[in-house]
Amino acid sequence: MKLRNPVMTASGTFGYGTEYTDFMDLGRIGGIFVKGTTLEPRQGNDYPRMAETPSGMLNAVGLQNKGVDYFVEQIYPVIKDYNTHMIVNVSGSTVEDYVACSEKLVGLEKIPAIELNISCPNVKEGGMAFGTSCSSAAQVTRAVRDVFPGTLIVKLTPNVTDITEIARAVEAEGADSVSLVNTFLGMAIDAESRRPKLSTVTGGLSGPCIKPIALRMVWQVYHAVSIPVIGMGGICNWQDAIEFILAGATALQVGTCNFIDPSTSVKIVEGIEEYLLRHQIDSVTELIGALEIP
Amino acid sequence: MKLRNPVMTASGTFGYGTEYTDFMDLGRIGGIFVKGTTLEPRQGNDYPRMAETPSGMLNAVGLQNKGVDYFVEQIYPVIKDYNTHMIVNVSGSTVEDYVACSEKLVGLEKIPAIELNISCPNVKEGGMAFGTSCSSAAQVTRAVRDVFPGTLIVKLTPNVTDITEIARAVEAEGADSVSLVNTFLGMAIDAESRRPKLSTVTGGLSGPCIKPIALRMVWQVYHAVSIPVIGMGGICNWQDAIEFILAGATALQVGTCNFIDPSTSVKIVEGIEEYLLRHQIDSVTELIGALEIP
Amino acid sequence: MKQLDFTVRSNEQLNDQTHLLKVAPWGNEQLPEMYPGQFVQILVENAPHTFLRRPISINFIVPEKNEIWLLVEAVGEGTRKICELRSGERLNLLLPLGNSFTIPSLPGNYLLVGGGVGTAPLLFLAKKLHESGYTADFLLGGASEKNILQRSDFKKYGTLYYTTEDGSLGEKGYVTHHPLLQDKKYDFIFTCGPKPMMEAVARYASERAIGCEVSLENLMACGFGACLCCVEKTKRGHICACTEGPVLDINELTWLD
Amino acid sequence: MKQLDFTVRSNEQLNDQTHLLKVAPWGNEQLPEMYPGQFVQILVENAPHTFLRRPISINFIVPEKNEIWLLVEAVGEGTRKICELRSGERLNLLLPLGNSFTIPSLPGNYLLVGGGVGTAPLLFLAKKLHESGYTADFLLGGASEKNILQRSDFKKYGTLYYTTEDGSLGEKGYVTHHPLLQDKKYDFIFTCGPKPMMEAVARYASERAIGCEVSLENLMACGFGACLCCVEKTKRGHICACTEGPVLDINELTWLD
Ligand SMILES: Cc1cc2nc3c(=O)[nH]c(=O)nc-3n(C[C@H](O)[C@H](O)[C@H](O)COP(=O)(O)OP(=O)(O)OC[C@H]3O[C@@H](n4cnc5c(N)ncnc54)[C@H](O)[C@@H]3O)c2cc1C
Ligand SMILES: Cc1cc2nc3c(=O)[nH]c(=O)nc-3n(C[C@H](O)[C@H](O)[C@H](O)COP(=O)(O)OP(=O)(O)OC[C@H]3O[C@@H](n4cnc5c(N)ncnc54)[C@H](O)[C@@H]3O)c2cc1C
Ligand SMILES: Cc1cc2nc3c(=O)[nH]c(=O)nc-3n(C[C@H](O)[C@H](O)[C@H](O)COP(=O)(O)O)c2cc1C
Ligand SMILES: Cc1cc2nc3c(=O)[nH]c(=O)nc-3n(C[C@H](O)[C@H](O)[C@H](O)COP(=O)(O)O)c2cc1C
Ligand code: FES
Ligand code: FES
Repeated sequence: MKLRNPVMTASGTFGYGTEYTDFMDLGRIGGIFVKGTTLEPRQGNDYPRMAETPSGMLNAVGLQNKGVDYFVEQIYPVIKDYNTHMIVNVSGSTVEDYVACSEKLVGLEKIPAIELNISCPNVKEGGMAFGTSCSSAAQVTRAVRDVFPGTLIVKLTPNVTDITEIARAVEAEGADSVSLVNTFLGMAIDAESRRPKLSTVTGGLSGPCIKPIALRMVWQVYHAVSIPVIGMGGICNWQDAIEFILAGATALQVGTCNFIDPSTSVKIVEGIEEYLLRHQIDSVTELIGALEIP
Repeated sequence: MKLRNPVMTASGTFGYGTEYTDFMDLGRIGGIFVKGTTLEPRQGNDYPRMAETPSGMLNAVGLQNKGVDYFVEQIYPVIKDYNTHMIVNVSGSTVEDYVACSEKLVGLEKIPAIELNISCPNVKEGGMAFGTSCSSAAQVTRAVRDVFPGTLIVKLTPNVTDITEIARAVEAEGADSVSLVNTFLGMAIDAESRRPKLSTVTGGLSGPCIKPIALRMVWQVYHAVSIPVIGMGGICNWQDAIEFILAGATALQVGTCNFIDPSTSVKIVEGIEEYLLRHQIDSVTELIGALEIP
Repeated sequence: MKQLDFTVRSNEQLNDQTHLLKVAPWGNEQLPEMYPGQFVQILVENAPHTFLRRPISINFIVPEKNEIWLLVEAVGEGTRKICELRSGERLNLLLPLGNSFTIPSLPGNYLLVGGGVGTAPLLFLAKKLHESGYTADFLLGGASEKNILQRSDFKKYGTLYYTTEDGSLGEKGYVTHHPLLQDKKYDFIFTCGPKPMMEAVARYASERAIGCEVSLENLMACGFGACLCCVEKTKRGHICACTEGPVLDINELTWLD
Repeated sequence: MKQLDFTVRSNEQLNDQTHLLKVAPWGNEQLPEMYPGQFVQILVENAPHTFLRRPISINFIVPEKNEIWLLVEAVGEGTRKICELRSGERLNLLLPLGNSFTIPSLPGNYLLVGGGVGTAPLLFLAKKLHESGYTADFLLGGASEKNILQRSDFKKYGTLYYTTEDGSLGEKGYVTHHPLLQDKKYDFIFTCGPKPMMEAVARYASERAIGCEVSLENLMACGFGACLCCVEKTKRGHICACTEGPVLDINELTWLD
């Protein structure tokens, strides 16, 4: 999979791209990671699903989606003509779910890659559990690798002691790339009502607040694996993007900040171009992992 | 150890209390966790040691301190007369370090408790490594428990997959209380100079940005252990304090926010008092873990 | 939908907490077509604790002046900062967002019930109904007289009735206690305000088989269908309050179940 | 040290980026005793990206008016917000922080070397030296004439010399190239400005065995000795720039090693 540029948008924050066409030109960015897709349709969690936090937000969407069949039949025909890469984020509760869902995406010409979400903190039955142990992460990666011939990206959870371990485990089982980070498991309480702010009590933390931790993890994983690393976590502007690239990211995903400025991703593309010009750097690839440690 | 009120100040953010006497009345708060103290003096890490981040900061102080002997001889005589509890935060690189350092604090009448820092992300030789595995956390707790008769608080790192596991492990070895969280391992880069902002590349993230994750961990640990939980992570005002108490904290520590408003802790004491009055609650203990899940 | 910078033409304080801002596109771009019930997402600047945009209804449109009105009650930092904007200052909006109230296709007895700042989208609706040649009654409720806003504006488009909790204007009590609701038979009700009020109105309408649309104020992250945070549980499952709402027919809601 | 609210009495723009704020305690409390070289920590409000306070030198004191001057260059969000403060607005300060320049005990030839906004603490020092009956020379450098600030204020306390990088005022080049440094023999030098400038001045002083104090601008989190973030590596180990500095004797520094 070759990208026009390293700036993509993160799953669950960019719908199917359709939601953003009024605000920006999808053709300006490297790719779109569409909503978390599961084998069966999911209603998601109850309202309230969102709480604002210092420089970030918690969400508890819980993978609401109409299922992979609906995606293939109804959504794919619309989005396949978008002038950018469309990557499907695949979630599940069992290895069989992941495999069955991924299989249905095989052969969709305009879906060059899938992203295995083994890191969703918002569904009880699985998701994150796969991403917190090397063996289960390896197992699901292997199983999907066996059925999906396209580019296989595995999305890692930051809620672990040593993320490099998990990254190495999925690399060993044939992942073509790892993307990180998914959200951090967090919680918010309303002091006055003494109740949780989310219907699910806990939810996933995203936004600039997590950037320093995400950046550290990208840097660690970059040094631990030889497959490309896709970095994300609080990226809001070109400076953030350059920082992730310097830490070792080959490409990026913009998530929560799309909500605040829906054209964030295009502005980052432009900002990186200007940065390269200003610093007389031919290609952004020269910056990957180029952090200078004095 | 009985506290006047649940509001205390976090190690490394409140010096020896002395730094704050101009700004507030130390007698108004429940206790002071003094600077990380080690067996031998430590110069700490090189400058720069600090980077501002969205709603937080990274630090890489690296346990700069003059060693436990200096503490006992020079500092204790000054602070022992403060009208609040003084708790020493003990750090080390080996189990022997922790034990030797803790032993020197035995019998200091005005030091009712120590806090074992098995969670400092800023020193290579140990600290956090102890806090990321159950067995080493258990081992150091047991060793110190055997020599320190006073209240033993073990301070946990959030940089783990399952913090309840570590909490249970140290509880089993005789910890009287757990405090959490220490800082998250993070990183900051200057996009223009392409260099890390900290001399140590990575550092510890603190402040309101981490509050949602810290709150979740306190809630989880509260449900996992039966010893009191001391909560911290981004507490800046009475609302934050009440949230931690509702999540299960018996007491609190105010850290980074002391830098912004050095009288934060006293304002929180007052805010909690008003909250109790307004809600007609007799004692703050009624609120511990009293989160209502609908 | 567009992302556009606006300039504040005026900011008038209507009561302790509520301001009326009149804004127009910064570069004098033509305003997009907008319908009553739709809203904007405001980027709040200089507000350290306000990370996301804030949704605010389109209160009124003055097409001749290319102007939008926003009626904002300061309840937290975000809305307070919006209320502090001065004439000439800039603000960035996404607009227009959401669906809209259904303008009836036939004349009839229409009632608009608003509580507090929930009257915001109803003024624009009142005007549209009036332009469509319909007469409507407006039943506006609030804690006290000073909370019943824009009365002279509403007056242009129909007959006003009031309730206040302290009795300082109109009937004392809640909107659903107003005798009007017993005396007159309405064909359709539109309502916006605090949830308990809308529930009471929905119950009233439902019991009498009167058609009724409510305007939801669910918490929103994006406001344009991307995050799925603002969902309302309806008879056909979760729907996004920001795209399939904020206006919903009460027959879709599960509130009364 | 105190935490006090201040009111902005005036805010004068001195050049594109630099403002002079004159502030006095909000409640007219008596100002604490302050010395040249000390600084304040400003709480910056309405600034989403400014989490910590910002350290700013005490530029000048007018005891009769119970007034402090702050000379602030807008380099990022925090200082920009400070520069945008209007007369009558409130700001919260911790003060006075840090040690101070050493006022000599005997008359002599004293030189104050400042670069850019680094002249800020030197004006207060100039006044104190003058009050102590000493005459001093001031060598002020900057990119261009407009960057050499408060010249008429300095003039009251001694003789001024300038260098500018573009030659628009005084000698062209850096302060250390000024002929004064070759022509005159000084007994002590005080300096504040960009680090490369201070290093050059320190080297000059050190080579000639002239006593010299520099004022550091290390990054600070607390500003009052609690966090240990602001350390400077000195011959006697790490010291806190906020309590044992910001003023240091060059013999303590490891810069020239
Ligand atoms: C479609 C829509 C249209 C709206 N139209 C208007 C309008 O025209 N005028 C107006 O003044 N307000 C309107 N609101 C409500 C407004 O968006 C909230 O009051 C605002 O977001 C609060 O932000 P804040 O930063 O001031 O308060 P915060 O500090 O975020 O919150 C203050 C308090 O308000 C509560 N709150 C926050 N957001 C909402 C919400 N969306 N619904 C209910 N309670 C909330 C919080 O729980 C908290 O208790 C509308 C909301 C929606 C969803
Ligand atoms: C003791 C002391 C006294 C000072 N006195 C003055 C003064 O009188 N007038 C004045 O204008 N400034 C003074 N400064 C510098 C001032 O504190 C910084 O410019 C300010 O903190 C920058 O904040 P910001 O939010 O505007 O910029 P940021 O957005 O935080 O940073 C903008 C740029 O400035 C750099 N920067 C930030 N802080 C510092 C610092 N402390 N030193 C060097 N570079 C920094 C950043 O790395 C970045 O490149 C002083 C600093 C110290 C430590
Ligand atoms: C509302 C919301 C929904 C999300 N849904 C998904 C999802 O379905 N699948 C997934 O892998 N990640 C999901 N994420 C995580 C993001 O893709 C991203 O990993 C995370 O938000 C961190 O990036 P950010 O800080 O830039 O948002 C979601 C995030 C948010 C905020
Ligand atoms: C500058 C700084 C120094 C710290 N030093 C120590 C330390 O020596 N020992 C320790 O256990 N924790 C140390 N901490 C961690 C704090 O005690 C606290 O656990 C953490 O900052 C989270 O709380 P907060 O978000 O309220 O700051 C330090 C934190 C900061 C910001
Ligand atoms: S607010 Fe994001 S989908 Fe409605
Ligand atoms: S800035 Fe905190 S010790 Fe100096």
